Amino acid sequence: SQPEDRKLTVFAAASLVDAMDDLEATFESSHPGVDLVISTAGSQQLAAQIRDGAPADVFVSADLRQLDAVGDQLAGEPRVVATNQLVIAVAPGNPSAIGGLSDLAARDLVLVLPAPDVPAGAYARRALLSAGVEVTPDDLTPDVRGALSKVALGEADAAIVYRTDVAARADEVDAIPIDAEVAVEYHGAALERSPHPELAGELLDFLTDPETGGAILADHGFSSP
Amino acid sequence: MTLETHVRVERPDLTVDVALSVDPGEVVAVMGPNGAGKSTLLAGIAGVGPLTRGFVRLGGTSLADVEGHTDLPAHERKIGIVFQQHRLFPHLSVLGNVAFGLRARGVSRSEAQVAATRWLERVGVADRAHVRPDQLSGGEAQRVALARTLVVEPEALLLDEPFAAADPSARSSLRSVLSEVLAESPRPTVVVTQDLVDAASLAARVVIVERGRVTHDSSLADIAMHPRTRWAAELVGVNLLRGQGHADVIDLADGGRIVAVEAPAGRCFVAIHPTAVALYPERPDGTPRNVWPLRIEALEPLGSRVRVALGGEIELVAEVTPAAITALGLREGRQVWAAVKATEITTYPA
Amino acid sequence: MTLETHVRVERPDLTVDVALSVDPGEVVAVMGPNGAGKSTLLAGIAGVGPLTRGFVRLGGTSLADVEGHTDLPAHERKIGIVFQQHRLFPHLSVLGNVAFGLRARGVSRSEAQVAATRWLERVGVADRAHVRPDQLSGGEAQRVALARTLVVEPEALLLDEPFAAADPSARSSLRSVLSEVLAESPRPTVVVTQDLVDAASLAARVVIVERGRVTHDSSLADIAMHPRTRWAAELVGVNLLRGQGHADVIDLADGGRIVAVEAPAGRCFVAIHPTAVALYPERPDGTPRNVWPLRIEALEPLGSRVRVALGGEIELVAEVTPAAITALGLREGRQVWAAVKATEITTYPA
Amino acid sequence: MRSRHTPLPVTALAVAGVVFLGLPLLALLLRTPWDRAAELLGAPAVRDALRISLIASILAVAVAVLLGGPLGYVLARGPRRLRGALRALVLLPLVLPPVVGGVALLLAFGRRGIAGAVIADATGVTLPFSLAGVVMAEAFVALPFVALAVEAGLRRVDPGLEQAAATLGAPPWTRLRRVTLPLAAPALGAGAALAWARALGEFGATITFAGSLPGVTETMPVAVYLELQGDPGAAYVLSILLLAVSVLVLGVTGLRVRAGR
Amino acid sequence: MRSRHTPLPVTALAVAGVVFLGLPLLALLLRTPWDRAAELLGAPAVRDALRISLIASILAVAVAVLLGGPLGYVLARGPRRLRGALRALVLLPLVLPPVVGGVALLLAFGRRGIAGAVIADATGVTLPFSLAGVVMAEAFVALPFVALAVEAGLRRVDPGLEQAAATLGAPPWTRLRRVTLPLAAPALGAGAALAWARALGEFGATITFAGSLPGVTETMPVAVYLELQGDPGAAYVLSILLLAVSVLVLGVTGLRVRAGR
Ligand SMILES: Nc1ncnc2c1ncn2[C@@H]1O[C@H](COP(=O)(O)OP(=O)(O)OP(=O)(O)O)[C@@H](O)[C@H]1O
Ligand SMILES: Nc1ncnc2c1ncn2[C@@H]1O[C@H](COP(=O)(O)OP(=O)(O)OP(=O)(O)O)[C@@H](O)[C@H]1O
Ligand SMILES: [Mg+2]
Ligand SMILES: [Mg+2]
Repeated sequence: SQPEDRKLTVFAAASLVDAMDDLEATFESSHPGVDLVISTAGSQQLAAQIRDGAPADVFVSADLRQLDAVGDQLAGEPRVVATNQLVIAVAPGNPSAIGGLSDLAARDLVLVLPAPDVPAGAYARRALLSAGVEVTPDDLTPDVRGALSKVALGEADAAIVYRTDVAARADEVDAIPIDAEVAVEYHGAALERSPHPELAGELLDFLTDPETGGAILADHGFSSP
Repeated sequence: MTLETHVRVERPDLTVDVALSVDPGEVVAVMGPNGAGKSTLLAGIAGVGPLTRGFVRLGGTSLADVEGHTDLPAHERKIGIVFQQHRLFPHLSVLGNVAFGLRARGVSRSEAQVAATRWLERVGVADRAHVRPDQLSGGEAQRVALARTLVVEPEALLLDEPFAAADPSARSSLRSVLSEVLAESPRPTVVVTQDLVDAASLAARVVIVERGRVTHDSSLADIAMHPRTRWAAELVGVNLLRGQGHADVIDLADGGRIVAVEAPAGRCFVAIHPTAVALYPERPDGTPRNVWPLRIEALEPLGSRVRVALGGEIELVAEVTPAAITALGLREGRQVWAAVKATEITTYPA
Repeated sequence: MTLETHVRVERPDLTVDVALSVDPGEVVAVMGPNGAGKSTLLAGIAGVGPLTRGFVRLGGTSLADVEGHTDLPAHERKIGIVFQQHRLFPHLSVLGNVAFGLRARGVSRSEAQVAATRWLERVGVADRAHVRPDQLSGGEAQRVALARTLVVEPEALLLDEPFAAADPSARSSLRSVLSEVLAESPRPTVVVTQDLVDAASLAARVVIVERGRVTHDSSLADIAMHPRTRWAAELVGVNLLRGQGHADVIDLADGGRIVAVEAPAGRCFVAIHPTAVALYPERPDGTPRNVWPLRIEALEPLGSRVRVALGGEIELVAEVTPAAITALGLREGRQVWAAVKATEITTYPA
Repeated sequence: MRSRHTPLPVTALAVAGVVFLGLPLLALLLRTPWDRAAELLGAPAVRDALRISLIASILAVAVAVLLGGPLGYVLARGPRRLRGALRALVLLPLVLPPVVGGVALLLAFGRRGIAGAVIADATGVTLPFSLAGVVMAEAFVALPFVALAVEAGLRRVDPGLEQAAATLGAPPWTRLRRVTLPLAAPALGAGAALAWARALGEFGATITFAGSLPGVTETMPVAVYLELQGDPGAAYVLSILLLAVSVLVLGVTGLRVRAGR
Repeated sequence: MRSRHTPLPVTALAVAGVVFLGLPLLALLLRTPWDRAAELLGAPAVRDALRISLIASILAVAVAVLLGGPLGYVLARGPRRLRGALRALVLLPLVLPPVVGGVALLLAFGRRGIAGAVIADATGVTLPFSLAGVVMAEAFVALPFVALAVEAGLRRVDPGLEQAAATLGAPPWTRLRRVTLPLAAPALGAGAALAWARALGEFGATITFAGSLPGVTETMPVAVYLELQGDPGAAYVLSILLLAVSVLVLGVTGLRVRAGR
């Protein structure tokens, strides 16, 4: 096949879905003849698919564990392509007047956290621990967006989620920044099976370039590494 | 409690239109060809079939009246019906089937079972009380259906060929049971039957329905004397001919003529009882004024007699003794002379 | 093709054990009380019911043999059966029902429909060809079931009360159809029936099954002369008594004695034809040696005669003319004298 | 029953079906770390999840039968012109992705939902984050199975038998209880079994509407999902436990149902 | 049909059922951004997802009927001693959390699965991440509905009618096609409808086994899931589209099935 007709399949963690749409357009316009196909799902599901030979060229995971799970199929070391921040999501206008993690300990507050088994949950727990706050969550959602959705629908008063999640639904929730510094990192790597290793590399460069991909990620609330 | 009803059901192929009034304790036998509308009539009365027009009144109370927009549901009509296809509940035991109506009325389980058992005994299937209906023979199922309806003591009874599957001996004992029941508590009763003996022994009045209309409504004896349709004549085993009367002679519609003692002027029926048809190997010389050479089409035993179907110039059925069959050497296909005395011929206007 | 079979079915309440051999073209009528095992017998032969022991052979080929471990499935037996409950396919039209067997044999749709229509005409329900079975009357359904079985021209025919729902007129024309069919292609045929006229007109041989066993297997005339069970005697309308014979006197089991011309020594049957029972308002003086004062229990018309059930010292049925009823003023409950001549009494060993 | 041979194509396809379902089960069993099974199953968290799953799914089936049964009746017997709309409504939980179903439940019965707000104001009770919420979410997804099974079952009941019951004096309600429902029992049983299995395996609507707090609202499927993130072997063990429990329960009740007929 | 009044308790409970299902639908409709509906539904990605969903679910039902129907037959009529194991197998996809189902499918039919590896070596064909994979995943979850419905349907068929067919010379296969299946049709139809709806709404097993490649394996529920992350309004629109399509399809086929009876 001609070099113009190259197809590059990116397996990306679900939380990247909106950013990926924009990244796709920009990358394709700067790489004529390249068709970027974005497949998004939970990092664990993507890892399982890759283990089973899914036709992926690049894997961007929210969870380093899942990258490790397919470590033998990666071409080169994983790179940090973006970082994210934990925030407290509250209803617009912050009616419960939450100022930080310490306010989450209030008894009558309906608090939702991501389950500790998923990366966001692990990060949240670490943040609470380092802030020395003890909370009694009303729900531990198996996925971050579920936690956010409960705040957006008014069911919960507060949830710890990624900043990028809040950015996507800015009209429904407000974000209260968390002081505790916890590094939430998205790692990306090319896969050995990729027929276009150099193009995969170009994409990873693109993602980490603060001028191009990085700028788009920043638009969606991510930070550059 | 009199049952008064007029059932009119309009179907694409058939309109059933029957008016009937049955006194308490009276039994009316409804007979008629297959597909005449007998079951349709009963369903209309009981409230489980369509009613295009008409009414049902029981003891003066209106149960249904299409014009008056009354239409009591079946469970409030207190009319018992034994369906032609039994319709036993397949998920209940025989006992459960018979106890069903009482249980539905709130009678306690044990009381209902006692009553049900008594009725099963009366109809002679008490030994099958604990099996499911699909393990019953045809005749047993029919008896259970009868018991199931009788046990609730309905205010009127509709029975659709209730003895059709009963063996001859059971048939006569079931007839007795029914007569007893009706004697115990008189109620209007309609029995559809294809059996002349049933009709004769149960009902003083026979209604014959043909193509949805009543063609006869009188005693069986009267119908036997003056049948007005081919089907009725065949039923009572009488030869029915149709013709044009002048003084004592009738010109038959199918050709041929008959001499009677007297005949109505104009279109009339001629009824000849099979026992009045005498058979001779040779042309008889005596008094009979009606003599035809005919061919024996079929021989059929009936009780202690034999029916001989004759064909040729006219169609006749004769009834003779088995002895005569042997003596005259009668057999199918043989040519014989049939003679009927003028005095034995009944004529009446059509 | 002869049908030879021995069907033994063991059920908790009843063991059916019947051996039967039917010649090609022969019609055997099977009669018997409800629940005697008639339908069970037919199902065993056709391969749609249990067979504890026994065999079925048709034209020398073994279709089933419990001991020999043969058990041809029903669809390979080529035995046609008309079920007592019709069993029409509810999802097919009447035409579809009748065409079913031919279609299953690979006959083209149009050919099958032509043949089916011809058979529907023969049994007289061609006008209902396009309705579903649930829109048929009882008699119509039965005729469709008959047509459905006949159309496939099975090598043996089993008919389970095939005319039970037919009206009297239809009944005799269906009998003719059946006779024609059997004349066209002779095959062993078994007809279960509760109707003496059916049995007499269709079958030269009658097998009576009671409680699973054959009690009679001969001509109807013979059974009428020498019934051996109460049920058979009632069927043929003969008075059957049981007793102990000494020269010309029989001591009845139920008390009383009867004088005949001669009697077998020891346990014997006494058969008295109802026409041989003469009734008198007063004690007759003439020759009859057997005279009893009895009570009239019931009166039942039968054809051109009337049956009079008598009770008292012994139980008897008499058959008299309607004229005699009027002349003697006979009615239920009246006391009469019944007399039977010794020469009219048949006796035979039990 | 004689003359009931299974036709050959049926047998062949059934074998293919067994392979299709059996291979994944076999693969799962082969991958299951049996040596850790005892330890995993003994964990209090697992026992909690199993208990919540069983209680909630049984209550959910009860609700589904209570509300879905009558809906099935109306679908089969009710006014013809209502049927279209009713059928659409009944299909809703079936085709709606479960998470969306959960969102819809929150919009209706949540603290701020159109009915939930009224209830909360009046009684102070909120359904989410409680066992009642789990039951509600599971009943929501299970209801269609009951309704559609009841509809199919009722369509097969011979109206002649109901008429016979009516002529014996049985009013509609008695007829329903003593004739119609018993005759529709096999279909009803199948529907309830499907509904129960579906409720037991429910995941998306439950986590969205009721949450998944261990010991309160966390059901087995949620536990399995979470284990899958880090410890797939444990997830397999729990899955097989779920399967075993459901086979056991359905086997026992199925036997009871069949014996009672 | 006369004397078919709906008993009062049935009506009351049916109304409660309508409220239970109707309020969430109503709430969802109220929250749906109708002004954006046209734009969203016009998007090529949505049309792709809808097309894939329809094609895959229809093929999946075909597979489920083909394999599940015979399994249902064997459950109802087959050797008694096989039934327990068979029933457990049939319940598997129903109670297994769908994601685990997807994993099990990968373990069996994936490139390195116990059967998949053999197939891949022999033919070079791999099932996951293709439309065939979607069909397989959906067929896997839909199969129990068909099998259990067929079982219930067959149990209600009067064996007397099958016997009658046999005496008319119909061999088992003809009997099955011309008598048994038509008589079981209502149950079968209900089963196929449930199976189709389930296949259409399938998510967990599909995304795990077949992936979510836009234009290839991304089905509507997957699209809804992904939209739910950032744009719930869009997810509601897509959900309602899914509901509308399924009501339409089931309405049309349902009418056909009923008219044909
Ligand atoms: N549900 C129905 N829909 C349409 N036509 C019907 C229906 N039921 C019966 N019929 C037709 O109406 C006519 C009358 O049927 P009905 O059952 O009343 O006859 P019947 O007099 O009882 O006959 P039989 O002596 O055979 O029982 C028949 O021609 C029958 O085919
Ligand atoms: N499937 C069955 N299981 C158990 N018992 C049965 C079954 N079918 C019939 N029976 C019983 O076996 C006996 C014989 O039944 P069968 O149907 O052969 O009688 P039949 O002679 O045909 O009677 P009928 O004249 O009433 O039709 C009956 O007592 C019946 O109750
Ligand atoms: Mg009738
Ligand atoms: Mg019988």
